[in-house]
Amino acid sequence: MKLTYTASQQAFRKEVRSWLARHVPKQPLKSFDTAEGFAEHRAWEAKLHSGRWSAVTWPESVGGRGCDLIEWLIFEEEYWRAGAPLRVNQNGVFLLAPTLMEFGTEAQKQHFLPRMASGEHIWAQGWSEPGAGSDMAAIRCAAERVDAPSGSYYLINGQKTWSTRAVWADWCFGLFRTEAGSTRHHGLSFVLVPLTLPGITIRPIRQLNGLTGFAEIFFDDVKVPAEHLLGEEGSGWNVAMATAGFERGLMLRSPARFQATAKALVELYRSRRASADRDPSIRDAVVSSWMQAEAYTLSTYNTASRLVQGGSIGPEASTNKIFWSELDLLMHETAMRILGQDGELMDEPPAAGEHGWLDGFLFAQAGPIYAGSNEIQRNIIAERMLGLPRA
Amino acid sequence: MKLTYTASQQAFRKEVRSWLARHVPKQPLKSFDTAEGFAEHRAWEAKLHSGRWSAVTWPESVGGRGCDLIEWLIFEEEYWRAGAPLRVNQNGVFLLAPTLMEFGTEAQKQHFLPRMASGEHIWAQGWSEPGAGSDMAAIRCAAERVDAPSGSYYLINGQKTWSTRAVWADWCFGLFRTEAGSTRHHGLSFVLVPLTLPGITIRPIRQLNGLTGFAEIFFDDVKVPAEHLLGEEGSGWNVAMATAGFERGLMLRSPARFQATAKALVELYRSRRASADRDPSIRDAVVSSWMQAEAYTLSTYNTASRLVQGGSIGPEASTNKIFWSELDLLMHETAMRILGQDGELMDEPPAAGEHGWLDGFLFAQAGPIYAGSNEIQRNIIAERMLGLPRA
Amino acid sequence: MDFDFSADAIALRDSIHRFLMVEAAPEMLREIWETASGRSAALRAKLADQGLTALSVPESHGGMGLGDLEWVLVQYELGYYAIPDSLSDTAYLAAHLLQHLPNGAAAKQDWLPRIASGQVRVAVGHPVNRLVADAELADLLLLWHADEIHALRRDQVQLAARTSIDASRRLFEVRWTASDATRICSAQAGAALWQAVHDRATVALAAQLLGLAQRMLDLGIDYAAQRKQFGKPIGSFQAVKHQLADVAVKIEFARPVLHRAAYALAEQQPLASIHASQAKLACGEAALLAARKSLQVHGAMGYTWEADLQMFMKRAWALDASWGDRSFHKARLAEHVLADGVRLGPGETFAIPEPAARATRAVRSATA
Amino acid sequence: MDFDFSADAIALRDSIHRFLMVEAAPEMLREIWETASGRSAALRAKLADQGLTALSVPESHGGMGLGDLEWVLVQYELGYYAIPDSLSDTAYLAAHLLQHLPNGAAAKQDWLPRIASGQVRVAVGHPVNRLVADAELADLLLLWHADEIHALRRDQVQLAARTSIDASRRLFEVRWTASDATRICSAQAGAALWQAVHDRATVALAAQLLGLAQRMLDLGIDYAAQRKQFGKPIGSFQAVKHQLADVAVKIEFARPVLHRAAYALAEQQPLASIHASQAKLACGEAALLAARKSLQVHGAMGYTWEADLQMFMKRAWALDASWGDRSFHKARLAEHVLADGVRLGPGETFAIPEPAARATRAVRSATA
Repeated sequence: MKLTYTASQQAFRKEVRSWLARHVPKQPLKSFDTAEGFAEHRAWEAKLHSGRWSAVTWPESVGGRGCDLIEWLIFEEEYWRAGAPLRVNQNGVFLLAPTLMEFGTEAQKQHFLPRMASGEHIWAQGWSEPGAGSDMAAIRCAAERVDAPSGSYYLINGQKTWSTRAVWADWCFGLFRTEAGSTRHHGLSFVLVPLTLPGITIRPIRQLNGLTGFAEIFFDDVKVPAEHLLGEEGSGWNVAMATAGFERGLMLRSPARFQATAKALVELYRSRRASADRDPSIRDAVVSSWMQAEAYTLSTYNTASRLVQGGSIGPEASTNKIFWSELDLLMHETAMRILGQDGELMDEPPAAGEHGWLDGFLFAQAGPIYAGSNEIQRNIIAERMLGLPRA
Repeated sequence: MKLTYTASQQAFRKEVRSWLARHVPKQPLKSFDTAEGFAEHRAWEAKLHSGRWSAVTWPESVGGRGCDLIEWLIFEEEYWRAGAPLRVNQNGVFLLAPTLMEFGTEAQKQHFLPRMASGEHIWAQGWSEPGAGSDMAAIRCAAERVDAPSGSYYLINGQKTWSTRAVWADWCFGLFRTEAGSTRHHGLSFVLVPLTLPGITIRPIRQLNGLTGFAEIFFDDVKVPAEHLLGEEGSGWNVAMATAGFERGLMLRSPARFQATAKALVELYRSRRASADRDPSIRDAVVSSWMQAEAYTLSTYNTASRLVQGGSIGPEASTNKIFWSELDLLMHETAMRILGQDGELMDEPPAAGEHGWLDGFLFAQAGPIYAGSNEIQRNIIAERMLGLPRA
Repeated sequence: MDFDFSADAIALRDSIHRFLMVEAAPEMLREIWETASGRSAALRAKLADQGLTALSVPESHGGMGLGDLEWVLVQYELGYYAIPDSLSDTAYLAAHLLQHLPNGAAAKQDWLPRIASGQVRVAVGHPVNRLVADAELADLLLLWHADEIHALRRDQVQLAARTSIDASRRLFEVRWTASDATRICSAQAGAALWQAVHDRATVALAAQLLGLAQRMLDLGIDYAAQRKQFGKPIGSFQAVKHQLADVAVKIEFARPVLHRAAYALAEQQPLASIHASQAKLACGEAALLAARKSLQVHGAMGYTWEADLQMFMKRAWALDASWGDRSFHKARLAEHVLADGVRLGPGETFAIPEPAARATRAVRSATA
Repeated sequence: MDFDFSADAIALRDSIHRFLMVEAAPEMLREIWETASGRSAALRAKLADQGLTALSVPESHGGMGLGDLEWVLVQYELGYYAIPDSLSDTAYLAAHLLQHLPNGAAAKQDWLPRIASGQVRVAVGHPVNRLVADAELADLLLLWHADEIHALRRDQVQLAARTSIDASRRLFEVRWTASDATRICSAQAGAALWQAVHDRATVALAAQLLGLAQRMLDLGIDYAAQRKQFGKPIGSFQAVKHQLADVAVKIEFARPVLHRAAYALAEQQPLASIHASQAKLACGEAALLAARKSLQVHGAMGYTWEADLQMFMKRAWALDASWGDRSFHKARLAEHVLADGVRLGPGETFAIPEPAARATRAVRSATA
């Protein structure tokens, strides 16, 4: 056991810090759930890419730095420490890219990864359908393979929903039923779809906060060139499960994010201590938040150090999801309790360096729901990790 | 709405208070889960009976005072306020008696009720069996009716378990399968069994605290006279459900009990405030405990006043059970947090008037389990009160 | 000992319930949310037609002369239907302040009949709130200044609008100047009146929060019974059932606490403030839990603007922190429960403490 | 950055685990619980045979010279098997105190070799604990007096036994008289040693609590998989699954916190006390939750003396309040987190603060 950084890791941290200090926008960008904000965030991805910071864990050949997971954690710490913008291409860089690297053809990798890194392609998710939420195997959206003289393609018909980033994204990845009449997780394929194709209609879904973070996508005889199949036809479920593993697992929510919130919460409490202490349980919740953010960080470093040494990811995927989503709720609920009547104001200017608590509070509400609801995660833990019998 | 006591209720309170002040033992009795303590508590029942206080809600003809539920609540308040002993015959007076009054023959009522009131008969419960806990309809213990020349009787064979008070009790009431081959809630009958009959073996079950509050009862060709059938043969499920309704409902745990604990908790906190405030969430838990005890009291008065006016008991039965059992846990866990390292000591002499916190803590652990586990109660609330579909 | 409301109060509640069920469907709320003012003159007129603006105005001033017990039932319905209107501020709080002004105040004659008839909106600026709700459309503003009560017309104040997450709340920073001309009540008499108004607002919000909790529970039940996953309604899964059952328990045990608080107000009991705080905490807790659990049961759908749930959640979050946030009310409870010599425990729930009776007399004399 | 224990430490842990699985079955614990002394010389001898008494005694005194990282793994196993013995007090805490006594203290020579060989039991009386564990069978008692360390033989103290709900704990009030003859370390050097022992005891208990949590979870899983109700194993019901899943989550996220605390001890880091407190809080919370949920899953069976669960629950309840209760450790955490100028947030988790380094040097010089 050795819980220290190497000299090279320390140098890496310095380099990240110094670059971010020079480039992080002084003014916060608009929300990427607005047209203007989306463009600003896309430009920020390009800026990151210009410094080779947009995908540090990727190989250098496709725009990354070949960082290991410990360096990635360091990068994330500096990123959140600097108050840098949220990543509009998280779907692509953290979720799709690992799947592409594992299942993609060489041509696919060379085509997609650099464009993802540069922000030229922003990716949306296409998992859920109206009848397939927690129960993803209930997918019905059809992709029929047609071998035409001009080239093979998939003819897509159906609907996706809760598609994150889809309102302004360029591409979407997801599961489609390529074998007519197949059921459950059989006969599904993982397909990459340009959202500019004819026959695609995108209907933005307005969220709690009034903005449109996700959308419905309607496919009406959409022709997707067959080379955009990822992995083998019919093996989409396995390909997707790898993605879902990443999603729920290590890289969806880096600990730095929660440490930044915990630190902001401590500062909020300290700045309003006199009123907050009228409810003494608030102080306890603040300290507990900090402890849990630390625990999440330690746990992630623990897993990362095991993976770096060639170990494999275990049940952390499901326990992580529950832990960070409940922590995020706790922190934001505590902040709202401290803020009292100021909490409801959408136009409250945050004090210097203050967190956008109301925005964060609303977003935290989604944590226990997306990326596999916490109920589903508890089932998985009970059945796969504890070995309890299925219902 | 009128939340005041009538002059006659105030007079009743005075009378109770004055009698208890003169008769409540100065020294706490030994636990009724010991032979000596059981005898002491039986004697206390007799003493209560001598003042006609052992069953105040019963008609005067069978040893009661014909009190309504509001007077019963007043009685309980004074009883707990006086620090009077726990009721060793709670099973009989509060659970069996209402069922006897509804389903019993005149002869049964005249025979059993006065003896119950006087403490001559202490009653045990005979619901659960090794394979029938939360799932009470899985009862297998058989009672075969035999019509002999010397008189009809039931021949009982099988086993009961978790039988509260059975170690030293005189009688037991419970459900037995009188129709061979019947399943679930069909073919069951409610029978009253003298625990002195030949063929009965009682094996005490040692509890968490080392004492024997419940027991297994083994029946080996036990002959119970047929006149001890309560209600009709085969209708035992309905008879029992009425009892279970009472059990989970209003009279199992009077609010005064929890108010007394909440008061003791406030006093404990005040007496150890300096150390308790190192964890500021303790004060919050103390105040919250008091609030919840008040809420439970108000809710019970609300129900009682409706019943007194001829209304019927609603879903309170299940919501009550969850509420008081979780409150009892909260209060005792909070007390243990305040007591810190003193909490584990079984021989710690309580300060003047102080609650037996460790005993109470252990007992509170059983709250969410007995009388229908809280999981079962939540199912009942969801299905019967909220109308959600069965699994 | 009787927890029942009068038959008349129940009839009033039932008729309001039926009325709002028809007149205040979620689609209408959405429309009003999106308007610039956030208020609908048509809705207010209908509420007045139902007699709600006249509820607690004395009969001598053209009202019905009813009180806190009727209001608590009405407020619950206003919460259940998330009514976007300043009815409560106008017809309950302002009406209370005005009618209890020391004798001879001209403001009573000027305003109470117009409140009763539904002609005017009145905003109330109490120091516990940083902002004043519904100031923009108010014909009259009753404002606190060092315990005095000042009455100003809309054109005598300057407003800056603030934006709440709950679009049915319209909040304003109010700038104004206190003067002898605007003062309608001295600090001596005003202090108890402001306290009485705060207590009523606290119970009013508690009732609205409980109504909101029940509505969110109902929405969760409906969704869980209809939505299918894995081939079954999600409401048949224990994980869903138990979350909703917990909400039901919280609501059941908040209700009598709320009703007792309203009774204590009506009876001007010395512990009315304490009971009001307890009611707001209990009902607020039920509402916050209902929001969380109903959202969880709704899944992603609950996170959308389209689903009705969001309107009720936002209102619950906002009201929970209004007229004294949880910390404020908890501190008040703690001070009471942990004080020397307080009477707690079995038999004390309905006892009226002696020493505090002086404070009650002060209120009574101020309102005589 | 490496969270892995050394291969030797893992091998030690595995061998102790296998050993205790065989030698410390619940039936044996029950037997020891019921004895008058609550201790088994045979068990102690076996623990010594496994080398556990020699673990952290320096090689120069006949021990293995291992440290906090090995101990944290062993303590977890002691918790998992609820071992009723004073091994930790003797071979970890007392051994630490003795070996770090300023040079020349005769007590080192007298006692360390006998600790290593398993011949003696040593009790430690620290002021954070009101009672002294295992005083009766102790050959030596190391007692605090105004930061000095005093060493007394069993016949130099008077004991009064106290009864813990956990029959594997044997607690005593100790009466004794401090004198020059009993003092083996000055207050100046003693203060840091007592602190170092307290930190180690804190981490030791945290590890035991985590082991207990895992054991109670395992008992709950076993029971839920076997016990049937309504024709199905109760473990197939979501209500049961989700309760046990929550326990698993708590355990998973307490474990790295515990290991970091042990590392901080081993490295004599300035924040070791803070990390120790955090570990005890996290592991204690996991243990308390495991007790509650496993009992709930066991139903009435869990409430009996017969079911093994009770032994582990009682130990968890007792240890959680020992060597500083939750309030004590929470206060220490709060003081750290809420202090002026403390470095929190992303990137600070493994940072070693500068100013507190002085305190570390003090410990080092005291133990040189």
